[in-house]
Amino acid sequence: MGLEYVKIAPGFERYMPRDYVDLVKMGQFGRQVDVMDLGQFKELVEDHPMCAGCYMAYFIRIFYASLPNPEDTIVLGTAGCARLALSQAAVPFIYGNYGDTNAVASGLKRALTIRFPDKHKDVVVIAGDGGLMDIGFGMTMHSWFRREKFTTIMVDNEVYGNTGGQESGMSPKGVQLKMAPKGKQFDKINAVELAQTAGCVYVARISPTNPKRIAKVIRRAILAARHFGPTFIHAYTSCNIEYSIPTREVLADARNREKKDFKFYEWMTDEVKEYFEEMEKKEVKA
Amino acid sequence: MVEQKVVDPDYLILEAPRERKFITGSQAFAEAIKRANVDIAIAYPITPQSETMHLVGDLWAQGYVKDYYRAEEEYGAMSAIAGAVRGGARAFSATSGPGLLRGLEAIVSWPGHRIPAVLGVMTRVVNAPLSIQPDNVEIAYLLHSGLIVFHAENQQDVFDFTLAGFPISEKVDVYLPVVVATEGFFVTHAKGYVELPPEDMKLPPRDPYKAPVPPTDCEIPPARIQRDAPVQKSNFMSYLIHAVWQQEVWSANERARKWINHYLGGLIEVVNPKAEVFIVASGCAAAQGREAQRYAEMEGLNVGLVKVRSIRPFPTQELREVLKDAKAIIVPEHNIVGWLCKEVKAVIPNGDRVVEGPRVYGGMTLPVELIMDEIYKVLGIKKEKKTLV
Amino acid sequence: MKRYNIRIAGVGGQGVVTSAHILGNAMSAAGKYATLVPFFGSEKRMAPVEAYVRVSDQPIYEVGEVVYPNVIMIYHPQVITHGKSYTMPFYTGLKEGGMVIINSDVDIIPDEDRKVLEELDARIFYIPATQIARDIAGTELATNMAMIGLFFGITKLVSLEHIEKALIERFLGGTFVASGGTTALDSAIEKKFKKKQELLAKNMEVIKYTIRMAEENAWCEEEEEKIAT
Amino acid sequence: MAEEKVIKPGPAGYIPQPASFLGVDTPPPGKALLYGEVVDEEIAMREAAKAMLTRRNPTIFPGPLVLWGYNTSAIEKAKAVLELAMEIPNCRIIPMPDYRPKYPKINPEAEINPNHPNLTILHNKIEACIFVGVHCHYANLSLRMIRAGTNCFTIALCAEMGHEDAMVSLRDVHADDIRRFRDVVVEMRKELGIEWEPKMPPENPSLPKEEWTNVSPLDFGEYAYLLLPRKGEIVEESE
Amino acid sequence: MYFVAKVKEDECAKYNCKQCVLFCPEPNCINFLEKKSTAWVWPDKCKGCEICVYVCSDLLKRNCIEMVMVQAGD
Repeated sequence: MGLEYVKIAPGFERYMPRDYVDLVKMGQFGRQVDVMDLGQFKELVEDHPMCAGCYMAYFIRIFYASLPNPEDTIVLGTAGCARLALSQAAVPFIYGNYGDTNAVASGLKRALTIRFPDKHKDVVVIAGDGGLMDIGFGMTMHSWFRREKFTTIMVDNEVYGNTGGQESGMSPKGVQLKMAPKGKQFDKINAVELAQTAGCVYVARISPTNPKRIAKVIRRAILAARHFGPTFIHAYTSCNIEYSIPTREVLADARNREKKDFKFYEWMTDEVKEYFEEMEKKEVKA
Repeated sequence: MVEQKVVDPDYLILEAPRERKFITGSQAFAEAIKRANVDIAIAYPITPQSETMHLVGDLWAQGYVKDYYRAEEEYGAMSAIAGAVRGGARAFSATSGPGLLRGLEAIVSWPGHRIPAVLGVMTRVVNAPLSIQPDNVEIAYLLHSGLIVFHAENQQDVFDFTLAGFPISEKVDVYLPVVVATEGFFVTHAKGYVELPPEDMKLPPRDPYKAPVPPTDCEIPPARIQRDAPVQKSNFMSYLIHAVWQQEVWSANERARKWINHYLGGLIEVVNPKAEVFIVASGCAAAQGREAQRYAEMEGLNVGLVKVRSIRPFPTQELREVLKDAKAIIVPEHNIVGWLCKEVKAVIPNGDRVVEGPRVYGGMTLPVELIMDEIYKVLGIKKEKKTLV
Repeated sequence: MKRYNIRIAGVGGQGVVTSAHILGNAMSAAGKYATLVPFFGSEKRMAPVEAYVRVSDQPIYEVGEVVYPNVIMIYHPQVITHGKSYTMPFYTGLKEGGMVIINSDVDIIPDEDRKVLEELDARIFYIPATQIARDIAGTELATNMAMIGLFFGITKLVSLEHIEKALIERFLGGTFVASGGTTALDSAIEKKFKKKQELLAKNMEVIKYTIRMAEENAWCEEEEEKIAT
Repeated sequence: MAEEKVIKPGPAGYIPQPASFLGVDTPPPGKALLYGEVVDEEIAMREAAKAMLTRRNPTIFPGPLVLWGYNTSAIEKAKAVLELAMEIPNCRIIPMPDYRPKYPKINPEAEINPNHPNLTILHNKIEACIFVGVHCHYANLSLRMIRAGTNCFTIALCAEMGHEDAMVSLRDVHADDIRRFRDVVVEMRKELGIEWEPKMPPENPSLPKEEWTNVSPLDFGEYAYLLLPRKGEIVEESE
Repeated sequence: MYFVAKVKEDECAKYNCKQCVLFCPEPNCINFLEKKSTAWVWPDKCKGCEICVYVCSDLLKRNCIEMVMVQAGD
């Protein structure tokens, strides 16, 4: 069905609130938008309560503009900042218990595969470093070991932002945060390497400095998950509050980190590489 | 795999011819799942539940269940059940004791998320020191989150409650998870007679669109679905939202009564309704109570039994009605806290009539003789016993 | 019919749990009622093991271990002599007028205990079950069969064909095969099956022998109506 | 019927007991609920029609299952809802397009939201309303909050088993049943002697007044640019 | 009383660059008008983070966006 459920019933166009009418008439549904055309179409995500200048909010904005099929996509989130924006988008969103995303996504994806064997229903997890690498670590890993066909995106702000700035497993060593009064005692977890080892077929690490590249990575991660297996994106999405970054410098910080420990990194299995090469050839022809 | 045809739930559960088999409680769970048209079952090992989920795994291998896997642990298993059910599938899992508590955060969030699933709980001790014996204290943890909780006395109950659990949980006005609890080992590993409907019949598949909340499958509006809203009083939320949400869960629990009456013949079962002394019990304690009632009858004593099938919703009115003239109410239990006794006392106006116990725990057997002793006591009968303890 | 609440005590490796299943299955085959409960431990060789069976021609509701038995079957003399039992002493909970069947060719009950048993009006049967098993089946593994045979010989609860049906169900039935099977699989099963059939025949021999033993000794119980408490 | 109505218009208080705790259950097939009592559909429909015709600011709250044309039965139902709205004098349609808690706050003239339905009711002084096409869970949440804090007479046209917390609840309602209810409204209107020429309710006030349908989707930026007030710009007609 | 971004449209129209639109964290906040080749800000949606100013002034040295004070209800 997909598109049908985002069509306004005949006669009701004049009774719908403005933003819904805009969404249907000028949104992403049913057509492929280019992320570079942002600002010229109605975005899927609406006003949300995330902080001013939050680059997690920025990443999520680009994420929604990059979806290959928003009308057949389901997003899962968990407790934390990201859900504040995820819950305000015109894409079904599941918000369960803290850290359960990859287990819920496993069940969901399997259910959808049973029910719609001939359709692509994209399942995407967007959760923070705490949800995926601390409390939900086992479930994250096992969804990869089991080769569940969905995408996991870690929006890594290196801190528990939503609960007031506590140390997470992804905080860099030495950083002084709440619950780490003497500075963090151990290294940042190497999530990308874990994902590769655990069986992801496509893995990327990215700092949000280039919307075109973010969009490409997201599309690839979703398409690879459709056909081959689990995919993982590790995105740096700074917390300007807890790390005291002036909002004006948030992008500068992202660029700076990209030069250091968040260098763009993309890895995929040969099978996936072949698939994308095929696809790109076809696109060029078309 | 036997070719199965879909039949009406009422026919399968209430009318279809039945054949008697001598099977274990675990097999009874599996026989129910075989006829329940389950899409996905998710398992994690724990004694004494494992055997049930082995058998359900075999059902998957044979094609009766469409998907099955061994999860990473119970929290993951129960979360995945929530995911599968949101996606529109019919799901089953089972667990025991410590595993139940590990999965509890996920399980107690099912009612609020409106997840209609069936969960088998084979009780065992949950407190330290570790043990695997049947003690049903863990049911107490399930009573206050909106789940529908049935307590099966024997293998027949296990089969009936589990099979009926699916249509009850999926009724639009209910849409809550159903827990079918029973004592581990005493029921799961013991054999009993079970009347089974034919295996070439199954329930209709789940219709996720006949629901009080939309399934998350991108086939039905709204696109901006917020089934799991983090609703709390805030600047863009009513202070009442969380309160009415909780009310809705418990209202749904109330609405389940009529369906339990329909499919299970009532929230309680009464033996000898005109009795002077009643044994009120659930699960295996009801089996012991049934035996005690029979012994008492043979001895010419006027003793009755009330078996509580459904702990949630609780048969408040039913108990008040049956027990209104009872001289004494004996509540035998397989746990130390006496959760059923507390429930009974809460609905019986004069709490003095309620005898707390006998109780056994830590995996001990509850001998019928112990209940008989209480019966003699409340009737003022003195017995000389030659039995040795 | 009388209700028999049976406690079987033996040691790991004697087939205590197996015989409980066969007792139950035989009753079921005869259209009567039985429930059985093994003691839930990890049974290791020569460690104490218990199993409990309730049999009757009336429905049985009770579950759990038999705390107050009217039949106690001792599969191994060490249960008494070494105290290898979870319920000590071995006659704990025995009801008045019950019976004790002991696998031993000599009297092993201490005088003090005998007095208690006499007070309880208990019938005591000795049977060299292991010896019988070895003589007839060629393996002491059939000890449990000798014990079951004697019990059914005394009680006359079921007929031989019911016992045979129970043995078949226990040893040959209920194997799960995932998907049809290939020829190779079939022949493997066949081989296994043949061996099992031989085992079955030998077990039946042992059972027949001990049933006869009960008859010859006039141990058989009279059928009587008795309140089963 | 008991003298005291079990489920009557509120405000019922700070946190009233839900109807099901008071012993009200969903009606059996073929029946309806009126003030928490099981009655014939006809009786319930007449009472509902009377409320919509006589109470202040009657409003229909269509939910996602009516607003979105995802299948033929939804489209048919939507049509029937509009036909019904036309027959109720001065009726308004305020939609509930989805269930998310909406940030930062809804426009109470433009929509209703299950997380704070009372805002819409109170702002527009709605004293009679119809819920239709809302998933039961969210309808129940809304109906309870409305009964708690407002004096609105609630009517639920439910496609499933009905709602105990509405003053009138019909069950198994589909397009034809809505039309049946419309006929009852018309009949009742005549009985009450109310003159009314059927006409469409006014459109959603949040929509721009301009004719926007001929704007190309690709022109969204341009279109919004023309319509949105910018800093320093004076807008004559505001919402 | 708070700051929001405001595009100097005449300045902006010289470049046709759109970079501020692409780096704003808020959806539908800075939009682009192709006809005039200029970005423009929807003030209701602007949270005043100044990332667009950083992009335009610090990175691109174009200085087409300034922060302006608005009154609540403006």
